[in-house]
Amino acid sequence: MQIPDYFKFFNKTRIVSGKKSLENIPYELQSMDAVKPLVITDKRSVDEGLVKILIDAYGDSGLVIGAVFDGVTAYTSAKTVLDAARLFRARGCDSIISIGGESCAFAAKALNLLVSHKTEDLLQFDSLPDNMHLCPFIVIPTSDSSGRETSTRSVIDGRIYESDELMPDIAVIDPRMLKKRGKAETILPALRAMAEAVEACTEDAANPMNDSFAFASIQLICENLAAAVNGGSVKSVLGLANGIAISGIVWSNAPEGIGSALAEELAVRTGNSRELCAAVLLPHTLDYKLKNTKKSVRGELLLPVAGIDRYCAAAETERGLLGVEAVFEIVKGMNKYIPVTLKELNIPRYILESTAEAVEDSFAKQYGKGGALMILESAYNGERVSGGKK
Amino acid sequence: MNINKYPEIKSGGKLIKKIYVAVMLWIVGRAIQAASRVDREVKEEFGRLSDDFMMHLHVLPSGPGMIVGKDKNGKVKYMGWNPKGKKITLDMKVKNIEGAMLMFTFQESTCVASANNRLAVSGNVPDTMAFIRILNIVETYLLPKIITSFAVKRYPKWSQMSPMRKYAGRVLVYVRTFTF
Amino acid sequence: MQEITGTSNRILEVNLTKKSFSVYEVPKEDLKLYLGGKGLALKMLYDRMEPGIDPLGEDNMIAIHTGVLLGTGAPCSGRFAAVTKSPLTGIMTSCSCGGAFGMALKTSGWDGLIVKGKSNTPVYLYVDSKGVEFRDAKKLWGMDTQKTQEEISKDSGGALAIGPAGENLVLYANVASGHRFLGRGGMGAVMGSKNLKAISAKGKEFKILPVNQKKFEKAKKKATDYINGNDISAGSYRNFGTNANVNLNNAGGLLPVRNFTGGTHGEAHKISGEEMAEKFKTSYSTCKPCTILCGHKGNINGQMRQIPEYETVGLMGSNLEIFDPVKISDFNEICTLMGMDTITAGGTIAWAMEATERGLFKSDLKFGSADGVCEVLKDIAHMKGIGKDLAMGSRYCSKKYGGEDFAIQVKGLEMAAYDPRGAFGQGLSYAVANRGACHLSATAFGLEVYLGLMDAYSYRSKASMVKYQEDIYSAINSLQTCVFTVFPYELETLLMKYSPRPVLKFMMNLMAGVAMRFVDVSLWPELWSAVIGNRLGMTAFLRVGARVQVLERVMNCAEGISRKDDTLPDRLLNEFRKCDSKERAIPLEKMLNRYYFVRGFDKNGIPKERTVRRLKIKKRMAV
Amino acid sequence: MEDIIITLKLYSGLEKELKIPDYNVNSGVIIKVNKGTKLKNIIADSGLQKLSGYAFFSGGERINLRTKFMESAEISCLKISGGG
Repeated sequence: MQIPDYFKFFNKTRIVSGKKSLENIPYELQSMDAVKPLVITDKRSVDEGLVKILIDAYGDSGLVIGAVFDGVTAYTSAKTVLDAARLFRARGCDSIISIGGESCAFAAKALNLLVSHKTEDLLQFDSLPDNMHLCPFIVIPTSDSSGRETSTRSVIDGRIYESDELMPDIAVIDPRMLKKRGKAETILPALRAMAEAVEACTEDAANPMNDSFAFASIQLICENLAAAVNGGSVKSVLGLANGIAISGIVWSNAPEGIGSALAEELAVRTGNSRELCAAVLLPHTLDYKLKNTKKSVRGELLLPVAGIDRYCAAAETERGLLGVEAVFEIVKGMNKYIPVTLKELNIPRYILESTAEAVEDSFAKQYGKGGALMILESAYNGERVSGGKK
Repeated sequence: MNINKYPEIKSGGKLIKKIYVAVMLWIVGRAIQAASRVDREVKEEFGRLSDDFMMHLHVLPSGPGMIVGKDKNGKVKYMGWNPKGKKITLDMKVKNIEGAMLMFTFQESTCVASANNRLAVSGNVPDTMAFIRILNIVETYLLPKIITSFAVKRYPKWSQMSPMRKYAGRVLVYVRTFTF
Repeated sequence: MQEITGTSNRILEVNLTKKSFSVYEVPKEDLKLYLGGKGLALKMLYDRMEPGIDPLGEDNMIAIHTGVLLGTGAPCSGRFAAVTKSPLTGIMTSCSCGGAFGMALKTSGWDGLIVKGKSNTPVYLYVDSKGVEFRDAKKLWGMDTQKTQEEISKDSGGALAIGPAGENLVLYANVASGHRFLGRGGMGAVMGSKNLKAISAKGKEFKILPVNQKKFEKAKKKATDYINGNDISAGSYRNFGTNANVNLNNAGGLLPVRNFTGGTHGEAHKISGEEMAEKFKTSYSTCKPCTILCGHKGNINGQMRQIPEYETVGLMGSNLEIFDPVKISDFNEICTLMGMDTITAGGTIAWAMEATERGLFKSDLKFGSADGVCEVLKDIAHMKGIGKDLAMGSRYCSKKYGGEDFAIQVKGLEMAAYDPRGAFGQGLSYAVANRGACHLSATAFGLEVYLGLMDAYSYRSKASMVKYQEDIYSAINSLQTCVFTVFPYELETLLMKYSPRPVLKFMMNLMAGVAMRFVDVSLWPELWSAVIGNRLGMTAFLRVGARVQVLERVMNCAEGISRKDDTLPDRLLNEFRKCDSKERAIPLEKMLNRYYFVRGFDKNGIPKERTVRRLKIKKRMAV
Repeated sequence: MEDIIITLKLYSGLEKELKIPDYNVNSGVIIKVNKGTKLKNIIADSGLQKLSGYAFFSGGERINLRTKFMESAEISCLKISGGG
């Protein structure tokens, strides 16, 4: 285990996963002395009947659901949060439940900020103090969620609000909420979560606590991904959902890596989804780190990705390389369902150059001058990063 | 955005499930009282418990419940469902009606249920352990083998419970449970 | 005065880096398949340009093609087409313009012009029958579009010029020819990036004669009668110009008000064509030659100015809640002199006003108040202060400052002045238009709301209607004639004029694809084949439109466009106009699936191999 | 049958064509008709026969000559145009 000379790790979310876990929500809310939650969700979750399942699970609890606000859209804007806040006050709610993907969780976190501070202006929260008394907040991940629900960050109108308090109190993962999705829609959130977990544990400043969460997340995803995509058995889908939820916690405790910065910038410039960019760039970022950075890639990565037998069979020095190859195998293995090279996405060259330029300066020390561009170029045609030590 | 487009939602009731659990609790309660007279092992278990032992197993928030405890002269009695006027020493709460349903349709044994934090118990641990042993024995009496093997961690082998004792006990318990 | 019968098919290829030019002879095959104008210009770029090049880089090219009808005197044929890769949207943009440059270039003996490379010093081109002269433009650099044209048109019949906005690479700078423009997509910035200030052509050296004079005269007479007989072209346009749409859109709930939140406004009649005609005593000021006469000029504050077109009035007037025609005309003048597209400028300023209102963006712009807008427009043109960001368009600003849900643009191009929530077919047309949110790709609102032949709030058979209109508009832009001829040439034909309205409505609502095949569009190909000589039937004419549309889509897909880009901004999908009490949402996904099927694209919006082959679009030649 | 108020707003230079004395743009022509009459009859009653070739809008939607009016409404009559 790698121990940096200073690290901090914080996780506020209690994960309740498994059969009939939704039924615990009334009890859990009452133990946090809250009786009237506001449900924040989007149209897709309502149409799929997820809200109906929650209402059934609420049966006989004697409690009341303040309201179901389904106005959240893919791009969360301050207006939606203000509407939800007005509804929250009108109904006299005291806690928040978010059902759905990333945008619902972001809206719910921002709502929590607004109602706990009794204000209408979201922009005053640029720097968040740590001892805010926020309302109890429960997240219910669905198959659209890609990990950011259980993180400390909320993005409203493109502005980032980050504080440890924003983490949900409880993440309830119930198989009934994980509806079947198309193959690509199942793969992409999982690969993005894995990208964040892999990046967190291959950072120089990776700490043992975050590593254990990261390895758990990677292992859950790698083992269950193939099964979830083909068969979609309940156990594998549940395992995948847990892996994705944990990756949110890992992502909050790790510094931003070059992979996720490049993916973010590329998604903004080309309009592709963040999950797709992160998935395509993951193996190439690792490959570059293996060959061109001093610390290279640590051997322990091979264990969660490829399993115990391949880990033991590999020689000590080979493990870093084999770990990267295993990640290549997993991501490139999905080329039947999702595009795995930037060439397939037809991304023009000048956009690659301007993306690399935008990300370069903040990572130059660690990855060298042309690092970002080399990663993008090798991701363009899908081969391994050329040059550097083998 | 008008407010009344998002109405308040009252939580519906689950009446049938509540009735089913109430009936099951009533049967088990009286069966415990019957078994304490019929079965030697149950009598010993209750003997070890304190004199003012009073156990209340009920479903939150306002679901059905049962109370079993020792009355003044130490006899184990089923004391209905209303906890008023009784000093409860062991309070076992099932968190929600669905959890109770899982337990009483025997999809989850008592031990698995408590492991899946379906139960919230307040009272000392030895009493709880004793009560669970009693419950297992009573279930062995009440139900045929196939069902009970779900409900109990390990079905007692013939050596622990001779066939004669089991079948005789079963008849006696049924008789006592359903005769007032 | 020499003569050209039909077309000369000679294209000038100008290389600014080497300051050289060569002549390219258009092969007969391409002329038959792409007719000319937008179609041929697009094909020439398809053969020469690699995908993935930087729009503001040296490898980007501008292809101008005058089209076959220009110079023959056919009605409304005074227009030419230009195509380039847009810096604003990163995909192909094709514009058409009615300025004098087209006539000058055609009568100098050239059918078109391709500009590539980049000159290291400011330069302008002078074209005559012999070829191209590269003249120094250092003293022209910094002049506005009108002054530049005065300066260089002493010895030329017509010129193209960019203003300061083009020089400073404002992403939506346009190119002026007289007071008409190659408006959208930032063609001015592409010329600016090449240090090309202007192109002027001597003109009046050749006379263009159609091959079959008799057939041409007959077709021309028929066309003129149709135009003068139709009450849209002869009534609304001739009297009130394009601003005749203001009251119509206001009544139909299509008018953009306060950054597309409302569909109507009580004071909208103040900026309508009728009131402006009275107030400013307008007279004609149009492309030459034109029979419809939709352009007007008027006396505004003692100055003879071009009356702003409907798009400017919609986007810089009602969309900013400004209902004073004089103020709108001031904005229009600044955009004309600086050389900027008024639609994108209006859309971006509307975004800035709302973002300021919500605290996401720092500026003193406010809805309803015109002060500050003129200064901001000038700052944009000179990249000063907040103008530096606003010059990149509302997509870039919303990604940088937040507020992507109310940046009303598709694929980076700001939306024109029709609110798609009042005409669902128009929503689909905006989503799939090759250029971005452009209303001239298919005017679905014309059929749905103006003529009322289709139910505006249903998705049924809208996909085939949009496909048909896209084909016909692309075909018309490849003859190169004015798209306003659609109404006279189609509605005045016997079948459409005398068939009872309920039958038309029934056919259009249930089976638009089939119904539209009966529309008689023979007049355009008649004019074209009269000039060229070889036959062009109606179906072949429509096939050219389909070929041009699919070719443009193929080139866009090579830049990364797919289904993820064929969408509408969040506001138009999830919020409702204030005037729409029934809160009806646009069923975009349903219409999109149907459109891809009808167009022959796959589920992800990429043209299928079979479609491309059947339309005879060859694989890209090795460049 | 109770009466309802119909406000007819004329655009596209219509008021000049129909020679309506001192037509006020904001208030339009006010007519009282009984409930449930069709647009066709409203126009006939108010003496504006020549309106057949025009487009009629009410409440942001296009209406045709057979539309019935149940409550007071404002109708805009305009010549159609072609976009631009």
